[in-house]
Amino acid sequence: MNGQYASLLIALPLISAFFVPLIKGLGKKAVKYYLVLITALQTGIAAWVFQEVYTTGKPIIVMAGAWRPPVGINLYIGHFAALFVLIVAVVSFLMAVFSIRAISVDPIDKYAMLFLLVMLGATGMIATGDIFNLFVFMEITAISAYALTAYNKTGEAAEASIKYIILGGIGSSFFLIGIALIYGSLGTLNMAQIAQLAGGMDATVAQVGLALIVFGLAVEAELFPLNAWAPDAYQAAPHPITAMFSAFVVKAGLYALARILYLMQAVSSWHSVLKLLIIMATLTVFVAEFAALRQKNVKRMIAYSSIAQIGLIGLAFALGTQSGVDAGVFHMVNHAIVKALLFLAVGHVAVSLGGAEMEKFEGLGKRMPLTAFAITVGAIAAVGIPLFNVFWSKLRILLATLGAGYSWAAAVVLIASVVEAVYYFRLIHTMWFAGEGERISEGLAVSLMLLFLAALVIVIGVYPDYAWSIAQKAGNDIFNVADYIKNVPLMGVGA
Amino acid sequence: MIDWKLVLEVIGILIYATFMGFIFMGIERKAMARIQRRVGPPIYQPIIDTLKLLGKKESVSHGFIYDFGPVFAMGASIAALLFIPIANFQLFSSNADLIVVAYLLEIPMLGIMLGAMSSGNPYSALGVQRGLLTMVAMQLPYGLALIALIQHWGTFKLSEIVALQQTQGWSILVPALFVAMIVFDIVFQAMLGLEPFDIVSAPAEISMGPMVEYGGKHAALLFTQHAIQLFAETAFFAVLFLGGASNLLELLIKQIAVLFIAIFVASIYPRFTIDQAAKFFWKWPTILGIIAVLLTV
Amino acid sequence: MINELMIILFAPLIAGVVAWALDIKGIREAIGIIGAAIPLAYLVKLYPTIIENPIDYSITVSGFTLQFQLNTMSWYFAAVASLVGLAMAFGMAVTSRESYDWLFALMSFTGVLGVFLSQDFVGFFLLWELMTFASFMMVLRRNRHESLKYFVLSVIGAYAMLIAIGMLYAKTGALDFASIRQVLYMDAAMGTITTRETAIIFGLFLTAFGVKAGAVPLHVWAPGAYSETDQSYTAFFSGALSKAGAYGFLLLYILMGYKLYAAFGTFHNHLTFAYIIAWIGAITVVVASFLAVLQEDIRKLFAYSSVGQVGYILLAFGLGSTLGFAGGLFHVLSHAIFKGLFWLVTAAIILQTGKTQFKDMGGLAEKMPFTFAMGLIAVLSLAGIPPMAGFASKWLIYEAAISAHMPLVAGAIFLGSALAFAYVVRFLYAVWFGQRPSDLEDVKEAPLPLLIAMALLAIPNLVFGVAPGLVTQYINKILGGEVVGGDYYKLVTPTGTYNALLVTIALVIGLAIAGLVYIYGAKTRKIPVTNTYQSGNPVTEEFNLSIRRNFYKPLAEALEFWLKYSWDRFYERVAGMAEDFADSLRQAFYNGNVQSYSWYLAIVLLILALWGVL
Amino acid sequence: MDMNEKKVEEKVENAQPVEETRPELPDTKEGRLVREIVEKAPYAEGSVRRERRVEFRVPAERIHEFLELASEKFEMLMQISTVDWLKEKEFELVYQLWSVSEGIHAFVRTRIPRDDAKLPTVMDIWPVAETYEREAHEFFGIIFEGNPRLGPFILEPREYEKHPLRKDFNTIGYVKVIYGEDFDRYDESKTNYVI
Amino acid sequence: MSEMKEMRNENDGVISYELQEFKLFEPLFKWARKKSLWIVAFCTGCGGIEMPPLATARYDFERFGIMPNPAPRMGDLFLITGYVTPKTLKRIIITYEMMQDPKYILAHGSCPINGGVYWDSYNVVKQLDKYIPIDVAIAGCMPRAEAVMDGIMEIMRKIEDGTADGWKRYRENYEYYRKNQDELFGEGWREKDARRWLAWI
Repeated sequence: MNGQYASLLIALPLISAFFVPLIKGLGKKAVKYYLVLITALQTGIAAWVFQEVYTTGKPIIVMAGAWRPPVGINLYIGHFAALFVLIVAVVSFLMAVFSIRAISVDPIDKYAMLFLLVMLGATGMIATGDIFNLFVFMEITAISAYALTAYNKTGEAAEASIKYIILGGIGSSFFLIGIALIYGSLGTLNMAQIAQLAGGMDATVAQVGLALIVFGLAVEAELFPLNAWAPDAYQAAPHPITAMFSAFVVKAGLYALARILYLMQAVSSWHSVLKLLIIMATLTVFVAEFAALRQKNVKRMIAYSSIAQIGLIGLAFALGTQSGVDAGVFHMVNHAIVKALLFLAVGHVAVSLGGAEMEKFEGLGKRMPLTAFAITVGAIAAVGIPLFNVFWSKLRILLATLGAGYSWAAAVVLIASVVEAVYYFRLIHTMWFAGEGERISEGLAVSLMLLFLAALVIVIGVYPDYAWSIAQKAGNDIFNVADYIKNVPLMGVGA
Repeated sequence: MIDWKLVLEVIGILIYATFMGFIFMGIERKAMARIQRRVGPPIYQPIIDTLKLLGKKESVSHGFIYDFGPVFAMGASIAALLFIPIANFQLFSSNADLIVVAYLLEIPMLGIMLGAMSSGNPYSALGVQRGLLTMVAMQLPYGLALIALIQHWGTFKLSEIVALQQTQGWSILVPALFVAMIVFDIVFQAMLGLEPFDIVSAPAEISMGPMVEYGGKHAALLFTQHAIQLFAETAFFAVLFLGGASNLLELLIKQIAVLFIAIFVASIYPRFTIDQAAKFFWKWPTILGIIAVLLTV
Repeated sequence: MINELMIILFAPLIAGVVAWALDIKGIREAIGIIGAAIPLAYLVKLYPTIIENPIDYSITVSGFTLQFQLNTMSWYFAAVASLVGLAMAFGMAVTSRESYDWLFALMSFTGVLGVFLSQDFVGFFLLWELMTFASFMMVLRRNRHESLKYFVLSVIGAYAMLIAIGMLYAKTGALDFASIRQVLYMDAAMGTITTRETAIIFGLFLTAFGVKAGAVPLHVWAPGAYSETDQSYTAFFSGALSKAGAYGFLLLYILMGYKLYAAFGTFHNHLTFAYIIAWIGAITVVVASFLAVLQEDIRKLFAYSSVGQVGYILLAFGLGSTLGFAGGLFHVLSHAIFKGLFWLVTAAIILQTGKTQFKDMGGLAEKMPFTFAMGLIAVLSLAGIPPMAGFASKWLIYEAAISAHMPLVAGAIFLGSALAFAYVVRFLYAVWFGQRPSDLEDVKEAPLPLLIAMALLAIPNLVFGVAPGLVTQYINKILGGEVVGGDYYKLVTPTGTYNALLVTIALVIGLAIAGLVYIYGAKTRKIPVTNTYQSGNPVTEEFNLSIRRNFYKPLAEALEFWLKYSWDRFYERVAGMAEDFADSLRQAFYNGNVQSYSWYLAIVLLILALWGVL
Repeated sequence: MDMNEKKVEEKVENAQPVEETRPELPDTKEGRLVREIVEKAPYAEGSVRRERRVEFRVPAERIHEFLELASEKFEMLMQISTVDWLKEKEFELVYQLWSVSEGIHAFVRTRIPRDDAKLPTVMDIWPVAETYEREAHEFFGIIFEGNPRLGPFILEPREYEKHPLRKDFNTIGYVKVIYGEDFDRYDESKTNYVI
Repeated sequence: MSEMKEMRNENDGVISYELQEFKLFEPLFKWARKKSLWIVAFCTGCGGIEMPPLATARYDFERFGIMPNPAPRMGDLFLITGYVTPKTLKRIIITYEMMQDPKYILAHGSCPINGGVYWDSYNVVKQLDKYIPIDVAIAGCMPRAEAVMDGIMEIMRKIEDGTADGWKRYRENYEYYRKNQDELFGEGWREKDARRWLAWI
């Protein structure tokens, strides 16, 4: 089982997506179970790849059609990519199991196909080593995301997806122009080679190219002014899809932003772009947290909180220091787990009690104790209380920010997290200490998943060393571009 | 182990102090009478009153704490007395200093309050309230005066203060400490419960304040306590500001001098209401106290 | 020997989790009490080794090395906290119905112990957050508004500390106390950290520790939080948790003392930064005591009173002289024991009568004699009556304040202690004496565990009162020099002496003499409350013979100019404004139409262009 | 046409009531006041006793209306005193009014039968009347309709039933019953007078 | 109800306990009682205005150790100055019973003796002696200050030779006094009166 099997990560979802119409003939139930099967397979492969990369310590390079990189497209599965492909696979598996119960709207085969495409796109974005290929996978993810947002066929869903399409479209088009500029001046699309030649580019062209790419990806990665589409999209999408959005779709965009940013280190105006990104990221955290303060709909509230946390990760990446990037990756991992847990639980409540308004949550502790416990663990972790996983990564990010000298940014983030604490603890109080209700039976599968994620949160919180070491390796993979170039076997090219 | 000389001294001083305390109360009434051009009672009248009260054939109690209050008050007064250097007898004053004595002089107030509260009479409750408010009001200037004194002499021990005053002249000669003495004198008026500040046991308004339910031997206890307290406070005043005394007679003269100042003030001024008293104490005496403190720092 | 620190630290947390998991009536209490007893037992066992050399222990968690050290000072604070914690456990065995309380009470116990023992900022911050979170959850159960007010204020404090830690980390590159102290000591001369930054760091630390200790502008959470939770837990809450704030101020001296001195210099021969702390303490004492006197609810009274007493400790630390530290440290112990005792007494009263307002209580002295005796000891100790521990510590603070030439601050102590006397006697009057309301006839004495808890805290009051030398000798070890001389019964400072034993003997003599005079008189007969002089009017049971509502109305009238302003209303307005701002921000930005969103994109492009990036 | 109207007006004008023969009122301030009031209230007879003192006599059923009229001039009600004419079996109530503006006392007298004496209350004009009416009720047993707090006021319940100030109340008999028979006047014959 | 009954009895029946007999210091206490009489400041009737002149410079009863004292518990001498109505008598009885034991009553004027000018009035007590024991009575329709001083001297003389035993008489034939009182006020008048006052408090 040498490295080549890693390409299965891309191939499997693609092929199975096309088989879905055939399975449809066997009945709706079969499609759902098929979806679960495929995601389980994908998790298996991802786990094997993760184990392979982290034991040998060397990244797996997959060349499409055995062409050497500058000509052919290559997949570069380093430490970060291995880790994140695994997270994408695991979260998709969990959501697939959840969607058996959560999805009742009829064209289930279309849902399954789009589900697989989203998973494919995210995996592809993370694994690819070629800039244009990155654009292609981003388009796949974006388009299937637009469709999935509108899947519920309600007026609100339609409106949300239109917003998402317009903004996403503008963003990706600027991203394409940026890539064209880079390709025009450097003649290559391969990331490693771009990193090599980035120094020699003409200053203004490099500046414009970098800015456009960053702007394009920022829309996907929900930084401040550009994330207006996010709250509606999160709220309107079906529950499993919202979890997938916050867990890895947006993060893939964020990873791409970071990867390209650090590739183009040699560009002269690099620092001013970083400063701009820091401002945008801090504002994201600030605006999103304050917007969530008086939310009536719990799902929208958690959406805002997830945007804020992603803004925090953006801030960590934009610091430009090794500790910042490591902290950002660690926070990505923790945030993925916590948000998956929260959206899963809220989705479960919405499904069984019909709706996610605050009134539904009154006395939840008496009606659905396990889900309430899961939401409580998730909320307390999200706020950053010690003995829970987000505390360690938030502490790291803040120390890195202060280390890098942006004490005003740290102050704004901390004020925002005070606000976050207020609305989360209001939620906890409404759940446990207000309202009455008798006990309702909760689905076994969902309860198991909730317990697994909550246990994961507490285990990382109490003993974070192992998770931190993985995050450090992944952060190192993004940060020092030198050994990235070294690993990719480049053919010599003129220009 | 017990050095009998100290025990004898203590007993002697206690008897002397109680007797002189009663005489001071007598002087107080006699002087006020003379000021009003009346003949006034004989000087030893308080002794007669206490004997009469002790001789009452029945006595009434509202529960254990009601009895414990006056006993505790008198005990505390006696304890306070033992720590003040009386003329040439040092008693226990070598191992307690100014702050300890100041607090010991305040405990009888708690004793009386305890007894008055448990009597369950609205007048005594009002008396307790007024007593506490007067104490709260007077504590700040009282503290400032003491602080000025301590800062000037640089020590807390009463015996050392007396020694320093013997050598460098009385405290009131120092201008800053003279201001402190004025503040202390105003506070002294309230501590003794004399006219301008006798809001605690305002006879006409709330019929003897806390002492309304006290009769017979409880009243006798309170009278002896007041006598000892009077002697202790005048001695305290003398020690602090008038340079202590080498023998009892000199101390007696100083005490009576202090007493007369208080009596003259008492027989002129009408009674304050309690919130006027609080506002007054936090205005003039406090300002004077702050001046005294700032001058000596 | 090494992992004893870990046992001390995490025994309560583990016991809490187990008690919460098991949740069986009898066993839960037993586990809780054992969990609370282990730290005290181990601390006593480790006492001899502590005297020679401190015990160290460090664990590495996710790249941070958390160092813990049990030296003389941390032993002292930990011992005080675990004594009050044990009393709390006994109390909670009776008053708490839920396993929820046990989990978070013992979690906050671990937090406090961790704060005292940790030697590096990450561990310090982690356990500080844990302590705040656990105590917050205790209050959240009963009252959302008060708990959120408490949590927001203490989280702001904690995050201020985090920023300060971050700035220090950025400047010194180290997180553990030893190296930070070393670097700051060296740095004082070179001055790489500008005075402006030192001021910011000092200000941030001041807010953090000020919130937890309840200094005046930040004391707003204390009355709500202390009164809205299970009362026997409040004994620990106000007895030990507020000491973490005081410990923080001590930390400031240890870590940055020299740097702050170099940065701010002196203000007529007082350390400027210490002068600020002393004045914060003084203001806290006066303001909190005035507010305590005017309260109508028994819990609110003791809440403001404990804020005031912690003000004493801050004041003592602020004096800057070693005598000031000695006074402050002694007051940490005495405040913990008498305030803990007060809260347990309140717990017993509320448990038995179910009432919390003064106006419905009264005449409980006969019904609950033991609790009354304990209450009386606590009253004597808090009011500072000589034979009690409260007086010894207050006496030391007086000595320190006046000999440190801070007269107005010493004046504040005088006023504060008089007010303490006033509100404590008010408590005695309203609850224990006077006419008993008809519905309190069948009140019985508090259950046994609560009585044990009270005894547990009352005995030290008496013992340390009569023999304060025990405590001062240990404090001399903490401060290194012979700060307070004298043997077990006598305290000798450069300017004054206080022989506790002799004062007690004198009081006993006095009581004996007075007792003799009392016995000589006519035999007393007990008469009912109604046989009282109401200027001749006949009195029956229905008459209201005691003044329990607004007992200090004249004082309120004298102070009504000051009472108009209240910090509480100010903070409520600020919170309201913040929420409205948040709402308007959301309406403004996420207004739902796509045109404005695309305009945002255009604006970002414009910025990119203007900024020369494009 | 207007002739008739003029005629009608003339008839109305000179249809004035003929001036009653009354002891002529002196042309002083008091006299003018009394004449003014008597014009408004023909049923009342006013007279001026002396300077600053005026009297009115009003039948019992018109008293309330008269007092309302008088209250414009006489702002204060000083007292309601009662006289018990046992022989004529009548109570005489005197409303003593005082006019602050004019500085004149007015004594308004009415007579009501003795046995079940009833009068409308004047509390609506002068609220202070409540106390005077209660006192009158307690001592004489006069019932004032509309006074909410009639009933035992100051006296002991035992004396209240007897309405002690009525002439037909036998004081000495009552005293003998209550304070015992041996109540004796000072008798010179007793030598050692032992209390 | 029984507890209530017993308390009421305790409240009314002041006489159920025995007294303390000081053998040793009796003569000293007798002298002290004589030389320090405290007047309970309870001026009933029209004689109250006669009291202040006694305290002023001309007559100054303070020379004899007499001091007005507002609280009955500490008072010894009870001055009944002028006519006594039943309502006042109730207050007098309650205050008298609150005073502690060697207590004396000085009745001013003729009204307490036989009703005086109000001999036929329905609400004046004719013979005060039937209800509370009077030690010394001063005749005159409001005796002048000299007469009052003389009365006080009389009381001091009676204390001297032990005949001022009003309080002893009240103790021995308490039933007689109690009967008269109940006859005048009606049985259980303390509760009825207290309840009447409750409305106002």
